[in-house]
Amino acid sequence: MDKNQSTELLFEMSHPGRRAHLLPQCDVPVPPAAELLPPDALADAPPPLPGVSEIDLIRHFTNLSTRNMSIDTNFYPLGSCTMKYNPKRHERMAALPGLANLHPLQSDESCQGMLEMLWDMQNILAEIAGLDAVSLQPAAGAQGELAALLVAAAYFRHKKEARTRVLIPDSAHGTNPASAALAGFDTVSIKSNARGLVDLADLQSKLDDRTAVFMITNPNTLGLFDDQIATITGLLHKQGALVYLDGANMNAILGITRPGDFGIDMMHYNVHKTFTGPHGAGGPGSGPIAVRKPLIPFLPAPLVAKTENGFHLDYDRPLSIGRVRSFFANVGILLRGYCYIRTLGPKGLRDVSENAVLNANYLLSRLKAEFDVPHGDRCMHEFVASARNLRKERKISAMDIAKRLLDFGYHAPTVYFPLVVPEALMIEPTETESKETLDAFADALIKIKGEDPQFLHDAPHTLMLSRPDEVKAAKEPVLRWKP
Amino acid sequence: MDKNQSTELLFEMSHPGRRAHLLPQCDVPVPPAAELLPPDALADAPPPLPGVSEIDLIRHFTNLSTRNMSIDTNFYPLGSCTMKYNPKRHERMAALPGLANLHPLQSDESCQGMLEMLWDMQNILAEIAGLDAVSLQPAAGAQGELAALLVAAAYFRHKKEARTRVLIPDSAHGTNPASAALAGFDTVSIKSNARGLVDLADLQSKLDDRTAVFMITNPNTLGLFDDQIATITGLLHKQGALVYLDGANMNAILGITRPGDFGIDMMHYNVHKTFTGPHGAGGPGSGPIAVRKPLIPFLPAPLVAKTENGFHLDYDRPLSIGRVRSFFANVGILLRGYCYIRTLGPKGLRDVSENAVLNANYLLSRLKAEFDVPHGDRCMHEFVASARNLRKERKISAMDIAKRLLDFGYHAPTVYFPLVVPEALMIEPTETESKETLDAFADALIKIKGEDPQFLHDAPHTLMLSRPDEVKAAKEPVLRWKP
Amino acid sequence: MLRLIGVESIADLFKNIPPDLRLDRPLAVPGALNEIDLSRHMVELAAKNRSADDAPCFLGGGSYDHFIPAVVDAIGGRSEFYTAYTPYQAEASQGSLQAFYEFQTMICQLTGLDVSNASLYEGGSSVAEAVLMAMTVTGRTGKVVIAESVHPEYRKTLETYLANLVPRVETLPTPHGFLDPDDAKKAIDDTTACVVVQHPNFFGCLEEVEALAALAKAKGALFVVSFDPISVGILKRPGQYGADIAVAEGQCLGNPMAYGGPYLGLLACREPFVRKIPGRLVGQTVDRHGKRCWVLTMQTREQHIRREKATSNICTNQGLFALRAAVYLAAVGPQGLKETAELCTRKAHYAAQELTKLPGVKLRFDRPYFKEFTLAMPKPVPALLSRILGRKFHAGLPLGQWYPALAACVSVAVTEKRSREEIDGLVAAYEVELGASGHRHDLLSKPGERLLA
Amino acid sequence: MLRLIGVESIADLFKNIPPDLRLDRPLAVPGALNEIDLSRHMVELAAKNRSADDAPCFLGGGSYDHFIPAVVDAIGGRSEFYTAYTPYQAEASQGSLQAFYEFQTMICQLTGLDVSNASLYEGGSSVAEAVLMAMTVTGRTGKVVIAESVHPEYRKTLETYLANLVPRVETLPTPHGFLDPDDAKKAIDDTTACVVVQHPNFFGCLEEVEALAALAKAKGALFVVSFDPISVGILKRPGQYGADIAVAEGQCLGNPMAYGGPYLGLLACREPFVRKIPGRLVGQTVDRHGKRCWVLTMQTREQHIRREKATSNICTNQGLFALRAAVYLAAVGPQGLKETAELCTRKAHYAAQELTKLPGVKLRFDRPYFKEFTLAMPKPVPALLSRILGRKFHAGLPLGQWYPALAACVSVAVTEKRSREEIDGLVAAYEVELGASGHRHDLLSKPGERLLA
Ligand SMILES: Cc1ncc(COP(=O)(O)O)c(C=O)c1O
Ligand SMILES: Cc1ncc(COP(=O)(O)O)c(C=O)c1O
Repeated sequence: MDKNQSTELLFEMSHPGRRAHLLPQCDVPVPPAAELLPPDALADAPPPLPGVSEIDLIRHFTNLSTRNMSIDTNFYPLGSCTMKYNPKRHERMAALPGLANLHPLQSDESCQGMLEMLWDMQNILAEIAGLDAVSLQPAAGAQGELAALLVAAAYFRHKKEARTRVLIPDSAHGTNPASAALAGFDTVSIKSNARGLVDLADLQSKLDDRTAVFMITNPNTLGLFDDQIATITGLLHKQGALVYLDGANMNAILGITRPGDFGIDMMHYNVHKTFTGPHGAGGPGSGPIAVRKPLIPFLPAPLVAKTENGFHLDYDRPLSIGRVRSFFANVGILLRGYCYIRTLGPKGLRDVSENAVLNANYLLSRLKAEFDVPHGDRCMHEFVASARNLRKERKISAMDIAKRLLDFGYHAPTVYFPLVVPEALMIEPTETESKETLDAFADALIKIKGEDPQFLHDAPHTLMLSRPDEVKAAKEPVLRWKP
Repeated sequence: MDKNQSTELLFEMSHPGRRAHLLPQCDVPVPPAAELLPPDALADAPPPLPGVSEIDLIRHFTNLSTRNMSIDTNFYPLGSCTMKYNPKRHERMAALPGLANLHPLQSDESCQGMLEMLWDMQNILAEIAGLDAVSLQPAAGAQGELAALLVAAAYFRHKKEARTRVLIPDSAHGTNPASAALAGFDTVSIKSNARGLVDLADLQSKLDDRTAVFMITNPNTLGLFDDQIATITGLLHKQGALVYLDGANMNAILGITRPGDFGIDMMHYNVHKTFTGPHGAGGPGSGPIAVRKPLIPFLPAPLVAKTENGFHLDYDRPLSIGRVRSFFANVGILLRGYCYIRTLGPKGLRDVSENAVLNANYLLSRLKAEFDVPHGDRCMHEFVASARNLRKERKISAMDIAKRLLDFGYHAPTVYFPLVVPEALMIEPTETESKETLDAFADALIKIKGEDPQFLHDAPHTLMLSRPDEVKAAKEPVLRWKP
Repeated sequence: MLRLIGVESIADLFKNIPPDLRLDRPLAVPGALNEIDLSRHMVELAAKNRSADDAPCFLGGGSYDHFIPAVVDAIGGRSEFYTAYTPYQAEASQGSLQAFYEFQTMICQLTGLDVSNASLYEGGSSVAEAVLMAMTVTGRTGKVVIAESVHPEYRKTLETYLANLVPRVETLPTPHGFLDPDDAKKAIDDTTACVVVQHPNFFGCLEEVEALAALAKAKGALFVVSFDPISVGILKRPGQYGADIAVAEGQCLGNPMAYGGPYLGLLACREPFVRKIPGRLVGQTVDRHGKRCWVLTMQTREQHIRREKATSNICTNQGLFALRAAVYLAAVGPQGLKETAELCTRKAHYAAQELTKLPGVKLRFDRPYFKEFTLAMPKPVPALLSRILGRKFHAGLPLGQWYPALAACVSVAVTEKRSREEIDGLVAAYEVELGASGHRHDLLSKPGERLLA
Repeated sequence: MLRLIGVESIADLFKNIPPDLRLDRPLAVPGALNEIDLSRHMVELAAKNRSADDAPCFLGGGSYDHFIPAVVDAIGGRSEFYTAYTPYQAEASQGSLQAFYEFQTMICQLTGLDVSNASLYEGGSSVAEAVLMAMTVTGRTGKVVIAESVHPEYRKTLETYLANLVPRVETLPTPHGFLDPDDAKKAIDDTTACVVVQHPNFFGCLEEVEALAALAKAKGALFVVSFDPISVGILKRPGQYGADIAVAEGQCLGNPMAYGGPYLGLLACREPFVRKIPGRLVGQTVDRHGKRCWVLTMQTREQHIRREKATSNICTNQGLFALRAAVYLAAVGPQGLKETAELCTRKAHYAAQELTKLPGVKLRFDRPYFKEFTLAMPKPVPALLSRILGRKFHAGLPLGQWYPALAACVSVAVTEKRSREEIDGLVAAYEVELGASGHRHDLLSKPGERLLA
């Protein structure tokens, strides 16, 4: 009902003196701040923020919100992102003052309930991983990767082994090489084979005693479980290297197989994916890491520990890498993950993965006759279709299809990732969608495939805008409003 | 972003067995209910409610919500309804468990804070009215009218006066005559004069010792303050009758003039209008009544009373009319009204009315050259324009204009009310709107006036539907979904 | 702005108000509070109350501490719903209209009746509206027969509504906790517009609804039932046992207790009475393109058209709470409603079973009951309850305020939200405060002490 | 569904997972809880904490109990925002994109710098990202100079991030509560990538930012400042005193303390460094009809394009909290931010003034301070604070955990939310627990006692 669809900015509607929030009068008998602080530290005037009334503020942002697609309004099959439904009860629990209004540095004695929850979460995530200990600290998956790689570096340094390389499949997410570089490693790319899995020959050819870590995503970004995993981890371990799991795809294997059981030494979780932290239009996330016993001493500090006196934050970790952020963790997201796991229990967690895989396979089956799916006709929780033939034959690109889907009220799949599939359309339906939704989505895709190419190039047709000029945005960057 | 705009009903998406809420297992050692209750009282099966999953439930209602206009998304100048902004802090306060989770029959000792707030509210509303006591009980304006008229009836019965008639101006809201009839009175309509005010001659001709109450709306539904009010109340009082104020328009006179001071004996408030109870797509409201001293014994019970032992509910009111509903009142709305009044204070309340009247007059001034405004070129908080000339000259009706406004992202004004103005467009901007909003709205109205009549008959053009067939709806009523 | 208007000052805009009628001082209301201070003030007020979160609530009598699923708050908190007005402009209100249509349908499903309106204020005035409707439908103005086991405040409301109208209200005593059909039979006559009962009734007991329906029908009176929407998860629906009009308090359907309101009045009836129904009705139709949509309909019944001849004076109703109820009902579904009713029944029976093991504590009525029951106590009731409150239990309602004959009685309600631990705690608190020596003391916190300081 | 897929059972879908790698038992995690029991469990956990609602919070150190206006929660609670992903598809994400563009603009306004990204994780890693950026911008890998008065956890984070990279972190002592420019001058050399200070610093004290900026500039090093977003309501903005990169913890801008996260990292810099900035950037452009709109831009800096050569590894950032900060800043506006800063300053100074009247309590540093200050205590600190917590005050942070030399010191923070009454209560609690005889005891509740039982 946002019929204006005006793109007026807060700054353009600002009027000096308008405001949406009033503050109390000063109730303490001390002089004004100008007399308490040195004049040269003071600004002449406060920052030139916009001035808007409360109604205009609310209307502005409420109307903006309706210009988003979101899980709560649309099917959102964004591959690799696990856009499952985020239960409302989690939001209610996270807002409890006894959880939301805790200071991060308050004494352990005054937050035993919080520490209990976090301690449980450490243990639960270790159990699901099949690994020995968990640090909840990292703020997102990428920071989990960094933290774990720093742990690996510290581990090898402690063992006095000079290992400088991290091997990464070419199908991996961009954060993997970026994190490896940040952790001070050289990255080496490993090819995918025809099945979309790790090319063992390539791996073996690049594996040597300089190898610190092999980072694998399993199921991988093509939605395939790499059945060579035992061989792979065996190879790495024989070389004295560690195997890291990018856990972004844990949604496919909860309670079915555990990374620790298939040879993984360290991994991160994306709690905001697998365990329903709402994605918040780009975060917050939470990226705990789980590791095998020998790596525990190097984990970031603090961990939550339990003694007969209750729970406490354990900072006494002399070999720890330190910390990758201030304060304990993205507790608000962990809390939602905790609620989720507690709601599901052992069977429920397994059901999640079974249904995620079922849904993905169902959609794949509905589409595979119509679309090119390079890597087989079975998948785990997601699959990657390709528009390469459509592109060749009818000049229809993955982007065209993605944009046109918006007209049908569906968010687009992930496109052009993984890089190993040309014109990739990476589709992850998640377990929370119904068969009817999947069918309607498949119908839409099939219909789109038959549409006029020019019509598709111009899509979307029914949204408030169509095909923003991204080149212009990047070449002549306008990154802020100016008066 | 609700691109589907599907009108699928919950029932149509229902699947047996799907559900959005799980309940605990029974944790008490007693047999199943079927063994505890007589078989003939039990149903074979529960009601055939729809079965939907949580994600589908949330998506359904979230998408539905975006098909409404609302204060938070649109300017909503619905005359007589006082669609002002509802501050978000009120929602937060109303949700405090210590206020929201109180049982209505819990002991007075266990809800002293609540009683204190309600006691304050009684006093504050009495002060704003310039009257002596307040009952917070009525659930909305109409119920306030009924309660007050029952008070009047009891009062006259007590005085052993047989008064059977209630006089009501023809410009009055429909609830006035409906409430009078329900209270057992005969209603007599009083004409409006050329100025849109009470026709004194007509009033005098109908006023006699059968008159119990004269119900006046002041400012009236034309947005005019009846400057004859002292004369009117004098006339009524001389006849021994009471004067009732329909307080729907209190937003115009807060702290400027008080009903009690201009001769009113009893009145209702619409807390959901004047004091920002969110309208909830049709309620809840709250319609407290204020009365003069002689009427106090007859007020509904209980009232909140204060003694040195604290606050209590006073049921000991032998002459009371009884009650018009169960439990104390629509406390949740009163609470928001209380927050509002406490936020504003004496000056702020007066500012509300000044700005409401300023905004209405500004809009009137912007429009009066373009639209026919039968009753003068000044108004209080609202004014009534008429499309009668447009209708005559170009066959453009008030409804056409109303519908076309929706295309501009504005909710329509109230149309075809008050009945005394043909093709009425009743416009109430409220004090919370900015000059820019008023200007843009005026521009839209002026633009619409010049548009092609057929185009207007077909409006709206950009919403998900246009001109529902109301005749069909009433003639062949379909009031529920059926399998 | 003033310039365009053509006045010098805002005061000029008020010149129509005679100067001697103007207020020449500021209103005597408290000074303005900013948001921080307002929040502090409200938190302080809230802290002076003992809510159901502070002390498990076993109070009933028409308002119940049922669980509210988070989805209900999530949807009820969508501001497009809660800051809209009554859906007068259908094109700009399809969200509310469709939701109310779904609400109406679910209320029909719940009652087993044909038509539901889009809400009334609450349970008490809904009884009055139903009676007024029965009078119009039957054309009878002799009397209205109502059981004393109907909620006392609903009866009081009915009496107040009818105070200046013709029919007499005849209240039939229910000394055994329910309306004896034989007593009803004597009372119902050819001038009786309707017979009103509550089922389960104010004492939690079941009424002889089928027999009463037959008696009403036999005399051409309508049978009006005030029912508990949760109860029909397991109990027969009003339409199944012959109710002509069913009304209810809908608070239990996802709405907070909120010290008594806003709540939600439900009213459903048989098809032939549809044009006499009070309140808003949403109907399905098509727009000019033939697209299915919804509108407010049959408005000629209503006050804004029919004025003094309207079926009711109601205007603002309880839209937001009807929406919440719709979300609640769709969230629990048939199975969830059944389980909720089942849990209430069993937990109530467990509580009654345990409480009546205490010396001197007896079930007052020998009748089947649903989620609340009436106990006779061996000690003065108000003081007893107040002491148990000190142990952090809202332990029951003292019935003497409404029924002098039941001055020694307490009504106890148990919802699905109460755990066995809480029930056992309640029993222990009664035990201690009744001075019975028992083994349950260790379940208790000391009076006045928080579980967690 | 299985039929269409062409398998017999769900198990068949997992046949790619070698059987010996499968888990042959249920996960050892607690059993499933329904919503009622989950709610009870979480409420019980919450009750085992003493939150800032239970005891006025005078803790600071990078997380503050500032007031969160209700409008922030209202907008942050719009599920179209919080259940959307990163705005990859611009057409379906204009809500977030425009909001982030507004956020970026307001962060520029707040910092007085040219460019802001769309958020980083939190304050600590933002310092690290700024340093990494400074290294790229300057091409220097010799060392990074940082003041010891920077938040100890931010310094630890920086050290962790740089552990395997070339530059050395040189930490300059701040024995007098601030970085002496003379000391800085000695440390900064031609290999120094940047100088990092916090202003106001971890002790609440102001740094000599202008002098330090000049010193950095003189050596071609960048000047990186971690600032307090509230403080710039009255203090000069980083751009005004010569910062090249400003970072901050944005929790104070409308986000709950939440035991440490999620929070919000802010990062703004001067125009020439824009292509080295880490994280998301939203830029304005036009669509194919020429309509103004917004997109994620300059993505070639980012990991998903540039992989190991990206400016940062960040992917998921803190979108929802950037939105909340934008709403907060727009709600308070320039005047509100100024008043907030003013109130913090005055209340902190009042608290310091009153606390230092207690025998043996002294301000540890003779430096101007903003909203927190460091006190030297005459009694062992941790035990003292624990006893005052018993009187329901989060009374301050013990500094010994980070600065052994300050083992006798407490850091006290005061926000605009703290009333004079609360401050006086805190002073009284200190007075009693320090064993000083005074007149303030009547302001206190007894230890362990609730203000309202
Ligand atoms: C496969 C994969 N790995 C890593 C990440 C990075 O996780 P985060 O965004 O939480 O930093 C993502 C998320 O986008 C991903 O899909
Ligand atoms: C003038 C007038 N009087 C009375 C009423 C009835 O008030 P309520 O809707 O609260 O019952 C209204 C509201 O529509 C009104 O505008």
